[in-house]
Amino acid sequence: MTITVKFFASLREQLEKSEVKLDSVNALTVAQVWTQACDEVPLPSHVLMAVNMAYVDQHTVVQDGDEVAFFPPVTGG
Amino acid sequence: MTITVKFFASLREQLEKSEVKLDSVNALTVAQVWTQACDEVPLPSHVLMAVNMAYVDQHTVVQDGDEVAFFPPVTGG
Amino acid sequence: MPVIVTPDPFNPWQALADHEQQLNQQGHYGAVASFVGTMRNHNEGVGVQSMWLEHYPSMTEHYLAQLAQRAQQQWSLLEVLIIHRVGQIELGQSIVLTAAWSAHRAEALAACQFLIEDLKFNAPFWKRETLQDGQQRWVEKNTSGVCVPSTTEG
Amino acid sequence: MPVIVTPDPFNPWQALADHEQQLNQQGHYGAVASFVGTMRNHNEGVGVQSMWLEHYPSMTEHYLAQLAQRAQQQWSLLEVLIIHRVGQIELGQSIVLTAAWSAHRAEALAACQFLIEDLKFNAPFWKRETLQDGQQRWVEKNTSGVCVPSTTEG
Repeated sequence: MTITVKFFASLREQLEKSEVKLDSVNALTVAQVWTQACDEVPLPSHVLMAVNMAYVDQHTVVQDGDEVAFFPPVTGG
Repeated sequence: MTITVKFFASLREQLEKSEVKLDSVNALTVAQVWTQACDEVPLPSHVLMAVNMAYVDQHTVVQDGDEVAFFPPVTGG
Repeated sequence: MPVIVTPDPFNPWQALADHEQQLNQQGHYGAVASFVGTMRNHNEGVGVQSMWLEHYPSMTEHYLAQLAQRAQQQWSLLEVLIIHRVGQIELGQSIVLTAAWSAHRAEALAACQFLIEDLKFNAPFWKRETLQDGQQRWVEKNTSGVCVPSTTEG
Repeated sequence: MPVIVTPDPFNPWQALADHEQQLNQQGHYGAVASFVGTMRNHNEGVGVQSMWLEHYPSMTEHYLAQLAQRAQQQWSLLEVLIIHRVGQIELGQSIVLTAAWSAHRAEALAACQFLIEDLKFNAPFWKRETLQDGQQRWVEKNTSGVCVPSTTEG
């Protein structure tokens, strides 16, 4: 299955990547998507997560074709 | 001493007067100003009172030259 | 801290735009909260066609000026603006505008709400409505602006 | 219930005036509460010269549309408007506008505050400031908009 992984803002700059395409034969949680996309960097506690543009937590299981996003606390408005 | 008494809105219409000039030789409270200006009509409980354009209660004593106003609950905005 | 009581119709958005331009403090404030009250075609379940707004000349302006000062004392504000119509008011016309400018949003929001809430209960204005059948009635009192979300009512 | 995310500067008062004219519901609403967030020349004690606003295209719009719907479900509103800038923002420019139209003031005030507060903590936008010395920094988090009157602090 194929997962698109996106990073935004300071997280994008720290990781030096904005998007990763993952191929996996196993079912993955969002936390496992992070680990696989970020080469074993631990998931920071304050990071927010979304699957297909809706907020989720790290235990959510992703599906083939899903877009998973990681980003720092939001600061709009 | 001379006191100007003003009435506003529904109170002005009910009493059929907008302004009364009182002459008095005695010191008067606001409640007494009402009684004298309104020919013994009892002071309605919801009426608001001001002396020289500042809110007061009925026990406030008025001075020569004061402007005393009576009006119903306000409904602006 | 301008306070304007006027018999002339006013456009609240134009007034805000003009006032902000006059203020010329761009960059100093980060938040503007405003409230506009407008003449509705209904009140307490009855159709309304127009309204007469009576006030107490001098006391009204004096009260509003003090109100603006109290807001400035209570919160850190760059500016306060209050505009209120008097006289004959037609459907859809603006009745009142309250606005507050501040560095951060908490102050502007709290001050704007304070201004309209206090004004509603203390500033000497009185509304006389002309109903759709031509009858006239004085509005008896204002209701609270503290919100009960509609979802908790049902 | 328009939700607009735009890289172009916007005038919030013009946007409100235009939107109200389009809405064409004069007489149906009696209250409009609005909040405007503006680019300040200082933040957390440091001079700021400009700002870059990043967002998550599609998710941001989707989130704001849902937010507007939630406000409509919670309160009785005639209309909601949300405008948010993205990209390069200069001093004094408007960043965000939230507004709510309702029959009575309680709903408009509560909804407007809900919209800006929720947006600040949940809508995917991120600010990167360029300070007066040219350095850049990401804003780390938003602070609460719930007000502590300054008179109780001293």
